[in-house]
Amino acid sequence: MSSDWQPRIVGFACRWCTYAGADLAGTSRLEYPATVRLVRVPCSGRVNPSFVLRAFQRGADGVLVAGCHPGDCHYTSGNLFTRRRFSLVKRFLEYLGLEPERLRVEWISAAEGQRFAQVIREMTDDLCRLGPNRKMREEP
Amino acid sequence: MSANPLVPEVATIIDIVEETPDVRTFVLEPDAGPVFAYRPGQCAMVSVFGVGEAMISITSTWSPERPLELSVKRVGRVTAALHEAEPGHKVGVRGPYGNSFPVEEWEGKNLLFVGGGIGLAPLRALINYCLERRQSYSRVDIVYGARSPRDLCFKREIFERWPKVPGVAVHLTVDAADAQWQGAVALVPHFLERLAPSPSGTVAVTCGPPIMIRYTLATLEKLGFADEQIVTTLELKMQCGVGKCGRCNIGPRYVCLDGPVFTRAQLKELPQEY
Amino acid sequence: MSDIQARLREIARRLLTEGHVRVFIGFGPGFEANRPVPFFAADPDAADRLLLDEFCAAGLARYVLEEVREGPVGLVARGCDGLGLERLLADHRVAREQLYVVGVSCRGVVDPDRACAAAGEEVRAARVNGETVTLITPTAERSFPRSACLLDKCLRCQDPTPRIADVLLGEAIPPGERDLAHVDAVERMPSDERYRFWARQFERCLRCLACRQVCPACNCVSCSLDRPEWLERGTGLAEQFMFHFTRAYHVAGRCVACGECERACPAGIPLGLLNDKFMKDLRDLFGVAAPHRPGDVEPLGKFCPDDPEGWHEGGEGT
Amino acid sequence: MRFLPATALPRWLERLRGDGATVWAPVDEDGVVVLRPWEGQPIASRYVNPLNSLKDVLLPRTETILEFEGRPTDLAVREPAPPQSQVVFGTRPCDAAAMELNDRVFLEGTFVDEGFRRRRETTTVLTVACTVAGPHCFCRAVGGSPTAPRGSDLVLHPVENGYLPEAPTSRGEKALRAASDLVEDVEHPDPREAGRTVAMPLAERIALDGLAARLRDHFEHPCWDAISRRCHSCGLCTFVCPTCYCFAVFDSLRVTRGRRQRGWDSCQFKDFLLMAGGHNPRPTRKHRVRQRFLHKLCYFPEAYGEYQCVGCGRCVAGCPVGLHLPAVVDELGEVLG
Repeated sequence: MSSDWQPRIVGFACRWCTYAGADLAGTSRLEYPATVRLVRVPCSGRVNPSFVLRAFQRGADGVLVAGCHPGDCHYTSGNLFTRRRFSLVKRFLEYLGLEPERLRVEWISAAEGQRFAQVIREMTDDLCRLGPNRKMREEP
Repeated sequence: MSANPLVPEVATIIDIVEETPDVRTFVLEPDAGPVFAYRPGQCAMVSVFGVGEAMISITSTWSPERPLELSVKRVGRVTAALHEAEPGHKVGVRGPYGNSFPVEEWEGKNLLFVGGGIGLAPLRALINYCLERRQSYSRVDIVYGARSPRDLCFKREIFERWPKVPGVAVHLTVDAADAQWQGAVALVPHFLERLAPSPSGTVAVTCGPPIMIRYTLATLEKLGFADEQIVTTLELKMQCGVGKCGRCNIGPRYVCLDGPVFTRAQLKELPQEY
Repeated sequence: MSDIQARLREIARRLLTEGHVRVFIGFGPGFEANRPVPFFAADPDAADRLLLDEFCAAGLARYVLEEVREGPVGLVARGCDGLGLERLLADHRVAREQLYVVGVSCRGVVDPDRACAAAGEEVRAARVNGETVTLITPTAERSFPRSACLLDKCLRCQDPTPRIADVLLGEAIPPGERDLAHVDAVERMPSDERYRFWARQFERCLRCLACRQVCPACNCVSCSLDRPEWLERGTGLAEQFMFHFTRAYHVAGRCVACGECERACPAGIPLGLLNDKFMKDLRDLFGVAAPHRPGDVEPLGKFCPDDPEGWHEGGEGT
Repeated sequence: MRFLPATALPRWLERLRGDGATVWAPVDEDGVVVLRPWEGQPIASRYVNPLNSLKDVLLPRTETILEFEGRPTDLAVREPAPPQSQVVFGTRPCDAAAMELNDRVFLEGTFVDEGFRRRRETTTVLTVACTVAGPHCFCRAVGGSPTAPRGSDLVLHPVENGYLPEAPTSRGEKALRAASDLVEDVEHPDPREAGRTVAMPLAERIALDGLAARLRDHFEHPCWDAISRRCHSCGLCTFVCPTCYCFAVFDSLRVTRGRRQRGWDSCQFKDFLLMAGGHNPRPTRKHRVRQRFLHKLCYFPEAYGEYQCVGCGRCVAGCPVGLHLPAVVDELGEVLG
């Protein structure tokens, strides 16, 4: 692996919070690596676990699923379903052999631009250490 | 051309004719070399790269310099993707597949064509083939129906070209008329029964949706047509078109090789599973 | 068992004679004596061909889906069949009044291949006792441990007796705890080894869909696994992972642990290890029974305000 | 007679691999014996038949037909490189015979299946004859034998501590030349004879004589309702069968690049014949089960003069509800007399 290798992270971001938080990180000129491609979703509850696996299949080195803090869901309870669902899915993907650092689930509000930048920095560091993901990935 | 029969030639869509709201005729020219030679009734496997392949009956009659024409109704994934295509787009095409109408055997006879909806597509190739050899055949009757006037395909031919040919009669009907429609309003089998063509020295060729075919066959029988005088085409799901994929078989016969053209007598020999 | 078999025939005959059911589903003689097959008794006389012995392996619940279309159905049900029926009832795929359930307790089904290997010759009959199984061959009658004779699915069974029987033949056996220890063994592998383990399993997958077709929880009218936008038809390793992830996740919290998927798999893929992983985490994180009892709200169809965040406590030896 | 010591086997296969061929051999994977590309791992010896048959090698589960790249108006299509040569060790006589049945389908007729032909012509089949039959085996009932050379390039007859090789084809002889220094000369009676005495109880129980002709007139027989009733419409029987060959053609697309592949399909899947307009000529289990067995027992014999079954027993071992070919032949025999 060359030293300038950068991981590719696919981030599923709730439009009501994390997506705005990422905007805030940008407008606040916070520095974080350009490793994440955000997919805007109406709610973290919209994230079908297949999306996560598909991202890994098609070349993501890490996946972030991020939404509103529990209790703050625009649709009252979408993220509470997410919490249950991804508690299981994350453990299950690890059970299939995925490294824990490759999938993160985070609550990041619209005001938490700092938090967003920090999560991306942490993930990028973790993934740089792990290197490119080959697991569950399709042949190019 | 590839040695692998599953590999298509790349062709360019040079024109698209809107026949009805859901039927378009695609005019194709292979990028390398002339169009393969084909006979009326044969089919081609057309593909939209990235979507898939579909077996489509060829609507044009072959001559070395004529492009290939395929009339396609929008029904599934591949045909929908074709309908999204524009002139200049590349598609795959391979063929020709299947048997064809035994036009030589019919020389000197009266021809009765009975079509419904998109079922006129394979008949169009056959009709134009026979009309190009007008002197070889006797009286020609074309009975054609669609759900409504706007669903009638090949309007220039059914309204203008074919009726002008001597000894050719075009009989049109629709299931439901609109304000402008002056013609018959009837289902094809009923309309045919009223026209009561004579079976004497006549071959009847019918093509259309399965339900229309079923009732048309009954009508023809009532009119005195023997099973050997009735010809139809079958449509079955196909993947390879070359008799390998095990998809389109009816009993021991493969529609892609032994069909799509069958006489009613031949169909009666097959398991009723199509 | 023969006494129970006689009573089963009698009940089936009565139900068919009186027109309470249109068909009675049970087991009948198979091509090989120690492999009975699902049997559909449609008239009173056919009821006399019903049999019930230690070799009746197939799950019967799934047949109900198709058979109730034509009228009420009777069937014999072990614990696993009963849970399968509860699944179909909870999913509103069948109505309780369409079913007449003759319950029997089951102490485990003998795998004829495994038993033959243990006994060294063809096994004609068997008796499943507490911790041992007696195998009767043309030359001998000997006892072996359960694990040497029974189907894998039966070794981890927690429900010998169905809960929804209209009539129960024989004694009820109280339900036990499902043994999920086999999941721990996989969890303890380092993640790369675990990945290689599953890759090896999934590479064998023929995608014949037997696991789905026999599953009482896979009762959807149309399935995403048939749709190319969700699962491409290629059989590369990535798509195999997608297939197995999707199948297991779609029955997470709904799987009744009948073990039919694993029994049906021709490639020997330990599908139970996948289903049971979800079951274990549902139990450990959210206190869901293993398996979840159909009828209550599905564990993934609800939440508690104070649910834990399971991703912080994977606790695995990676 | 030539004799190849068992201990020389890995060295021989290593040499065949050294010639650039992919060598397949049966290996034990978590208790399941599977044909796998061999890279020196222990070769399984105790198995009746591997999970996958020669079909996996010659008609792979998925095979690329073409690759394409570009935009709709400017598109390049290319065919994949031809397959590498292959050597398959450890296949059984039934599976080797199955490929001759598939030859009829893929190599005869108006069109030749190029994908199959290329693999077939570059594959050497090293069969290991059977000294015992498994409980599910019935090759003898369909004209085979535990030691038959049909479809094999080389048959290795197992004897104590090694094999007696027999090379029905020049391709097999060539493969054996790579072991010329490992082979010894021994005195031994004709090993093919051993095949006659192998006990095969299941084969004794089914009678196929004249069945094809009797089935022709019983397409609508009510027995198909009863026979098919326990079928779950999975594709297990067709996928494990070495003679079933149905395939589907499908595309995949990644932004501007894609490929067209073909892959196994099963006539038992409910959507096998579902057409875009919604018409399905075989909508029920009865239609599909009947199609499978009539194809094997009636249509194929009509076209090629033999049953489309080699008695490998995989459907017997695999079907979760005992709906396999011997059972169906038995049930048909009962109702058709």
